[in-house]
Order: sequence, then C-alpha cells, then structure tokens
Amino acid sequence: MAKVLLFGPLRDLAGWREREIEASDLASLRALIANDDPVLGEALTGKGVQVAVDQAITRAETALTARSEVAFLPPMSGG
Amino acid sequence: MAKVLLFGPLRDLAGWREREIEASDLASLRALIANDDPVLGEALTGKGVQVAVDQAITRAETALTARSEVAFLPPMSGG
Amino acid sequence: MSVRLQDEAFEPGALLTVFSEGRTKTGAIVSFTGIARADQGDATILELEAYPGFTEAEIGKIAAEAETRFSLHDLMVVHRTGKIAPGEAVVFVATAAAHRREAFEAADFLMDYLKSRAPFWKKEHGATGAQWIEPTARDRSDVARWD
Amino acid sequence: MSVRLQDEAFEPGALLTVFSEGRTKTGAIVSFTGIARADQGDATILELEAYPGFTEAEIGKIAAEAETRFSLHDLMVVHRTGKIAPGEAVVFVATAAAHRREAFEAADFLMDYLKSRAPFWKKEHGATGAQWIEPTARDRSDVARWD
Repeated sequence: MAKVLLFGPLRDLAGWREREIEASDLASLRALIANDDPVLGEALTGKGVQVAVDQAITRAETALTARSEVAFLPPMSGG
Repeated sequence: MAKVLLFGPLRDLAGWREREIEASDLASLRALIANDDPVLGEALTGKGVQVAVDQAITRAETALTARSEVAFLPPMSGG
Repeated sequence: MSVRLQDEAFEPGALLTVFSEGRTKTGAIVSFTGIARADQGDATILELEAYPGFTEAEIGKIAAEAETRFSLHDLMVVHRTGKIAPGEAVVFVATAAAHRREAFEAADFLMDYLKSRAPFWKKEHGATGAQWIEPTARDRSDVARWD
Repeated sequence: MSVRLQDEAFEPGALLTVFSEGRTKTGAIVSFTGIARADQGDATILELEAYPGFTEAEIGKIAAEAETRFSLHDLMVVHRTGKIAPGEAVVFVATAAAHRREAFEAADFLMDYLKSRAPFWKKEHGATGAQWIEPTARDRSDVARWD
C-alpha cells in the first residue's frame, strides 16, 4: 500500500489529504484514482502538477513499493 | 567668544578639540588660528574641509556672534 | 545554516538575537521579516500548507546555493505554516557575510525564491470565503532576476 | 522615524523587536547590522567620532529622503560612537514597507550613505598604532549607485 498525499487545491478537490492505495507503479496508481474519482484523476495530470515519490520529484512512471510515499504537488505558491 | 570645534584628524593635528576664540567673522577666526598655529591654519583650508556655523554647513565668510559654534569638519569617513 | 518550519508564531527580534551571537568575522547581518498584512480587513487569515520534510529540503537546496553564490558565513530561514493572523510574521530570513552587499543580495535572493517557488500552498480565508493564492506577477519577475 | 547615536553597546535583536511591534499594514521589515570585524586581529579597536546634533540631523535628512523615495512606513537608525571592540555592532538600520523590494532598497540605500558620507570620523587602533580611516573605493562606488 503506497501512501498517497494531496496538497493545496488538489486536497480540496478530492476531499481527502492522505490515503493508502495498492499499486505497483505510478501509472496504475493514477488509473486507480481516476477510476474512483474521474475529476481528481484529470486534475492530477493537470498543468504544473508535479509528482514526488519518497520526497523526490519524478517524471518517470516509477515503480512503487509497499512503503512508497507518493505526493501530488499542484503549482507551488511560495510562502 | 565663538566656540570652535575640531573633528577627526584636525583634532589630532591641533592637539585640542574645543576652544573659545573671539572673532567677528570666519575670516578673522581663521587668521587668529593660523597666527597661533600655522600648520593647523593651513589644514583648515585643506581639501574637503567643511565649516559649520551653528551646525549648518556654510561656504560664506559668515559673521560670528559671541554664542556662535564653529566646527571644522575634515572629510567624513562614514560610520 | 538552518531551515525551519513551524506552526507556532515567532518573534523576529528573538531570532535575530540568536543568529547574531558570537560573530567576529562577520561584518554584515541582514534580516528580512515578512508579515501577514491586514489590507483586506482584519478578518483575512492566511493559511500556509507545506509538505513536511520535502519543503525544508527544497528550501535547503536554495539556501545552500545562496551560501556559495554570496560567500555567506551563515543563514537562517524560519517559515510559519498553518493559519496566520494579520500582523503576525510569516517568514524570517537572516544572512551573515563579511560585507554588506553579499548579505543584502543573499537575503533578497532567498526571499524572491521563497515568495514564488518554494513548496507552499497558500490559502486566504476572507469574509467572502477561502481561495488559493498564486505568486503575483511581481513575485515572478523578481525571482527571474537571479536566473 | 528615529535616528540615535550612542556610546553604549546595543543588541540588534532587541532593536528589531521594538521596531517590529504592532505593525499590521507593514508587509516587510528589513534590518541591517554592521559589526566591527576582527580581521586585523582582536587587538583592533574602532573609534567613531560624531558631531553630536549635527550628525543626527544629517542622517535624519537622508532618512527622510529614504522614507519618501521608498514609500516607507517607518525606519530606525542606531549608530555607535566612541570605542568599539571587534564583534560588537556598529550600526543598526531597520526599514518597514508594504512590500519587500522597497524595504530592501531603502536599507541598502541608507547603509551606502552611512558607510561613505555620514558625518563620522573613524580611527582604527591596532597593534602598530592608530590611523584615521577613509571610505573604501567600494563604499564610494556603492553610494554612487543612488545618485
């Protein structure tokens, strides 16, 4: 079960901040989320949304382990 | 008696910081000082030395009263 | 070098005191304090969300870049998270260098980064509801000066 | 606006605390602290002479210019005079503005003036005797940026 984290507007859109989801890679994780909530699934592929796996930004469809932390980061606003 | 103040290197050169000198204007004050200490008199006309009468920089040969404060200000160094 | 996020309010002067102590090689210390303004009325509350761990690490990378680029002796970043009331400090940055130009430029550089690119998500809770905030056009052009 | 000269040592953080209190319209506070360095060894003592009354008034004129030019909400200048040991603060400047750019530039501007044109006479007492100090070439070119 990967730990999935949503931030900023994505969290408001989804109505949740953190969830455990079982997926072997990012692509299947996205598919599972989109299946459950198509609007969120669409938003996760939106302009400027970055993905961090274990706190490192990744562009690849990285493989996930049971202890992976996957964070979807909408455009950062600065402090 | 005008109160005469020397600052910075002028004070070291003169060996004094403050003196009462009777003079009716700046020109005669300078002459009196130069008569007493030619090296100091020369230094007071040196490059970058400014004169303040009653805390206002003046370039004129201002008249002095008994309560005037005359300050000779060598080039300022900043803090 | 230290980078810290905290939900608790902080007092800029107390941070500057800690940062300034025992410096004999440093000739210049610059501090910047960003305060939540009350422009839109006292009811406006700022809410800042960070990604704990990730946000500090990302700020740390820029702080390390600043240390090298501006030959800093030290720097400190303290950033509030959570809900922040008008008049409260949001961010504190301090830089120490041999000379003032480097200390000023490093603080300026760090603030431009923090205000536009640092991993925060910012919401404003006003009288008419809440909305997510993006960097201003000025924030974006300010940070582009250093690229 | 306040401009103060003092022979007594001061603590920059305590000054920033006083300056920062109760600001709700201010979005940005910048402080600069100049410290006597110990580059030439710990024996070097800096001695700063001012012309009491005149020096504050001259600094006050530039401070007033800065307030207007950079739309400041407030500013503070505290400057040491007399003998200053390495590691002690020589000068503290703080500026408050709505936005950070103005606060940074005003502090930068004030420091450039203070370091090169303010009515002080500066002597360095070192191991090999005392000498009067003039502004550095860099101090002179820094201040010329604002002319």
